[in-house]
Amino acid sequence: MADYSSEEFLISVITGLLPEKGNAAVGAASPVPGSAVLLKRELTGGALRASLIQGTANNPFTDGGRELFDAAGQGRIDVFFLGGVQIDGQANLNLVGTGAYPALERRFPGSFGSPYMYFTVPNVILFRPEHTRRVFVEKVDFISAPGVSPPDVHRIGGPKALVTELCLMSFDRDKGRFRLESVHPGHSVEEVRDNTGFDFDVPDNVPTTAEPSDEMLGVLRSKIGREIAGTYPDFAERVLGYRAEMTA
Amino acid sequence: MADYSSEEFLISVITGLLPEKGNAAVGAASPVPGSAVLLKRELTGGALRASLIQGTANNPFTDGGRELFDAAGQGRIDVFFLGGVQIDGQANLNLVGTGAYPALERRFPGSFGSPYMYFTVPNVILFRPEHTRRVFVEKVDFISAPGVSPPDVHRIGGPKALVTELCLMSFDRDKGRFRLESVHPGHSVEEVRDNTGFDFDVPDNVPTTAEPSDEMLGVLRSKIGREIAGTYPDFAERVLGYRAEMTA
Amino acid sequence: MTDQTDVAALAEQVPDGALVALPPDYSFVPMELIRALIRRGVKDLHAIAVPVSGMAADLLIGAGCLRVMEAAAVSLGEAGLAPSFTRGVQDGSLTMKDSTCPAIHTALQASEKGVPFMPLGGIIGSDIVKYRNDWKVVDDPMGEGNGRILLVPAIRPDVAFVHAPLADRHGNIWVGKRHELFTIAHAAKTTLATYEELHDGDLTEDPVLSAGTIPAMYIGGLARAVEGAKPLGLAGSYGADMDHIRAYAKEARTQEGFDAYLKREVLGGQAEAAS
Amino acid sequence: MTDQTDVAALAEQVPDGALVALPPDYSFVPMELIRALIRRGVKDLHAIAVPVSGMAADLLIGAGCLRVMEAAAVSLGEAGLAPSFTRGVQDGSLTMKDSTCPAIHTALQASEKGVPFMPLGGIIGSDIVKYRNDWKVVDDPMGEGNGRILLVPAIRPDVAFVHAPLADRHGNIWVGKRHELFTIAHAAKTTLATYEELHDGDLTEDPVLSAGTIPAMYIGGLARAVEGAKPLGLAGSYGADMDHIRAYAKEARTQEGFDAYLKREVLGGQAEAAS
Repeated sequence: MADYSSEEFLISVITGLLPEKGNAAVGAASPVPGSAVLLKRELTGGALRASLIQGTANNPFTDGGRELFDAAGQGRIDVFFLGGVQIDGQANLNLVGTGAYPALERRFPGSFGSPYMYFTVPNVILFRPEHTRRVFVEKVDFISAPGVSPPDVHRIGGPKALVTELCLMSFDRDKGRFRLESVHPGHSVEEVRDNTGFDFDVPDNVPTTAEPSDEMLGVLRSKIGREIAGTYPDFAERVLGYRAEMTA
Repeated sequence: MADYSSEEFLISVITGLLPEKGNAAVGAASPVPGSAVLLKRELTGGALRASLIQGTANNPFTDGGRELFDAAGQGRIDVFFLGGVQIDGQANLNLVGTGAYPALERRFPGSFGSPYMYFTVPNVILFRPEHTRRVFVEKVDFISAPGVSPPDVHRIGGPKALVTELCLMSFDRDKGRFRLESVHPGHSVEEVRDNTGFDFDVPDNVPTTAEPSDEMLGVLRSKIGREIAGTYPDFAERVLGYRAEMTA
Repeated sequence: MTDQTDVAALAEQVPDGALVALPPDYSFVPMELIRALIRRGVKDLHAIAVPVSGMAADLLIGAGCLRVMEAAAVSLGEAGLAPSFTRGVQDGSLTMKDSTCPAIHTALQASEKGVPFMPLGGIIGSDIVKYRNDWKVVDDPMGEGNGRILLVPAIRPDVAFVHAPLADRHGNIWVGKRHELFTIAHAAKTTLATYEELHDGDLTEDPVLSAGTIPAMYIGGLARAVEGAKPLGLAGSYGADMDHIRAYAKEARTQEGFDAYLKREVLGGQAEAAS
Repeated sequence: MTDQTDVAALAEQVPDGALVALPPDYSFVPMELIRALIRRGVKDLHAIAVPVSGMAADLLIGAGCLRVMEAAAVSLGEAGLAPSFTRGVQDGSLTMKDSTCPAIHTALQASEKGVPFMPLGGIIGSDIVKYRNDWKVVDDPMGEGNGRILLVPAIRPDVAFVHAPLADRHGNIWVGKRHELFTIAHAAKTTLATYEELHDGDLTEDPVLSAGTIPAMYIGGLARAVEGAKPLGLAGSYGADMDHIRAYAKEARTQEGFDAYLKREVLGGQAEAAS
């Protein structure tokens, strides 16, 4: 097994969650999911289409800022990524801030498109490396986007999985609960439990998350650095060793 | 007074109804209103903007077929032109056909955007050269667009005037009735009455419609033929004596 | 990637009974694909004009491919009434759903945005509303006392058709300022496109052409068809053949005349071979 | 024709208290006009980000020009939190109307189409809805039993701002594929635009450029501002000055730091002259 960085590992974990075809979109400031999507595109020979919303490279949208949301509403976006200042056990996401709204103690940027993408994209992958009780709380202070909805609200999309620096969880929408799927190499179920503020299902045997293959790392380093550099030049250089000669 | 054709006379009548500034739009297959709008644009030094929807010349819209309607909904279109297979005394327009809908005796193309433009454009000029009881009826067989609306329906726009080969009428939206404003040279109030299937107001003294001035005819022939040829080459040549060397 | 194929194979992708969207005659109509659909013998189509149609609809109607037509108008423009459409409505063989331009644009935008309906100003009092059971007039649902307003349900075509001046190897097509074609492509489940010329490079990455490019994500099939809009025009490439259209308007005034046109101009060698 | 003027005169056309629309930082923000607004001392603006903002909003907030901010998010992106925005919300001096991207796009499209509201899927269950008294959740108004849906009222900005790569003497501006700027211009009562370069000819008549052109009909004032988007970028012309933005993010963490930035980078000679 080759050496790899923590980012390369997380890229590999996310890549393993992606479908063999369809459309995957990545929002702003998401180089790890962005790299995973471009890698999966490469591995599928283009059958999985990639849209990096930030920047102009690998961003096929041509109809303005609403096109991503419209496309999601049309059912054309199969995969999207969301995070949060706080995430709770019902997969509610808080991107607004902590404290009692509107008099917040700490204000964050805002909900972006989360309460729409969460309803329209079938496979929303929650990506939040920091795995602490500060992030994974019993109940979020503000629901930017709810994890589950009552039956009288039309909903196609929702949370599929959660990727952190410690583990991979899946989300059962009917039960409204996370389930631990695997723990990353070097970490334990107890560590996950200690650092998670909500209750979740744990199977009897929790496997260790698969490490990236040499082949995957080879493609990632040789081809994806160049691609992701068009959107995230610093990341491409720091993580994937790709120095862009010029970026627009 | 110079010689002029019947089309040149009608262009002059319509030009006299146009405002000194704002946006005037002209739908498909309307060379007479189109020429009037381009003439008024020339006479106002561009203060009245012109949009000929048909074709690419003098058509500034860049956002597809909906932009004219959206712009009207935004209140940006000040003048538009409509006609009809039948027009009745309440200014209801029928562009669909004659007979009992849907089993029509004679089918015409359809309502186009009439029931929207009629509600959104403050100055709709009805232009229908043929002045007969076949056209101007007591009650239209099918209301493509109603002349007046009840107060619980939001309405900014509506009919302002009616131009035919015989006369010029105005429309009083509060009374829901046409009023004879002037009769064209060589015609009489009786002739208008005999050829109109609906009742309308007639003032004690009905003036004769003003004839086009030499100056107006000069501008029309020297400058507008070239402009309108981009949209209506046959009309430009036949009516305004302008032969386009090449049209796209 | 969108696979490239030929026009006949594109026509095979349109199932009988499909709801198909037709651009207006001035807006890049894939007439060669329309003719291929007729040759394939497609049946029971429900066509939606965006928002009006002419030659494309009239050929499909005359050839017996259409069961329902929804449009704000069907007309050959300066060439006069659309003969097959007029005959079809008058003899009752064609079901016409009368609409109005902004209602069609709005209903497609509802599908574009994934909502089941959209409000539209005006229209109330038109007899169109009376005959559209799928439309609904409601009291201001915001509860602001703004009076009655029309709600129109989303229209989601199964297939949209377009003939683009340019396409590239990635499956992107360029349609310039004809943005109604963006709306159609977004609203429809898939879009089948023919194109005039192959563009070298990626249209979505060109700083100027990208503004008029529909990305491959929306395109379900692509085939080259040189002069594929004729006898209609393709702005910037060639004008409409008005003599042809006027002659059609005259010849197709009877079904026999239409059939002669169809055999000569559409079925061509195929009809010969079958006889 | 749209009269050409200078940036200071454009800023004079924005009344205190106006509802102004700001493009997102990646989409042709007229930063020189934003600075001119601050120099003019504009007050009590209600800014709507389309749908997010960064530098433009943060400068206006720090300079005390904004009373209300409506946005899906305010952030300096990779440079981190927007310091004046964060401070303003935390100390209660700024009223923040939290929204979400598609709600802002939809509300602008409602104005674009001249309807008082539009439906939007999803969103229900978000606390955003709870705090938006102007939004309304209703049972399917089509009566089709499709459950509850959110209706958002139209947003009609008094003034939209844009910095275009190109403009022409007729008052048309070219923004390429940044179609959200079309929507803003259509939705707003008027649009004030700065531009980088003058295009010879009529942009609406160019077969390729017209696809990215906003016609003069929507443009209420126009002034040339070379490098007018800096320190933000103008795709195709120049990139964002990330060092400048990162330095701003750090310096403006305190109001004193912001004031120093403002004096140095915005008020410039004017502040000197007035002192």
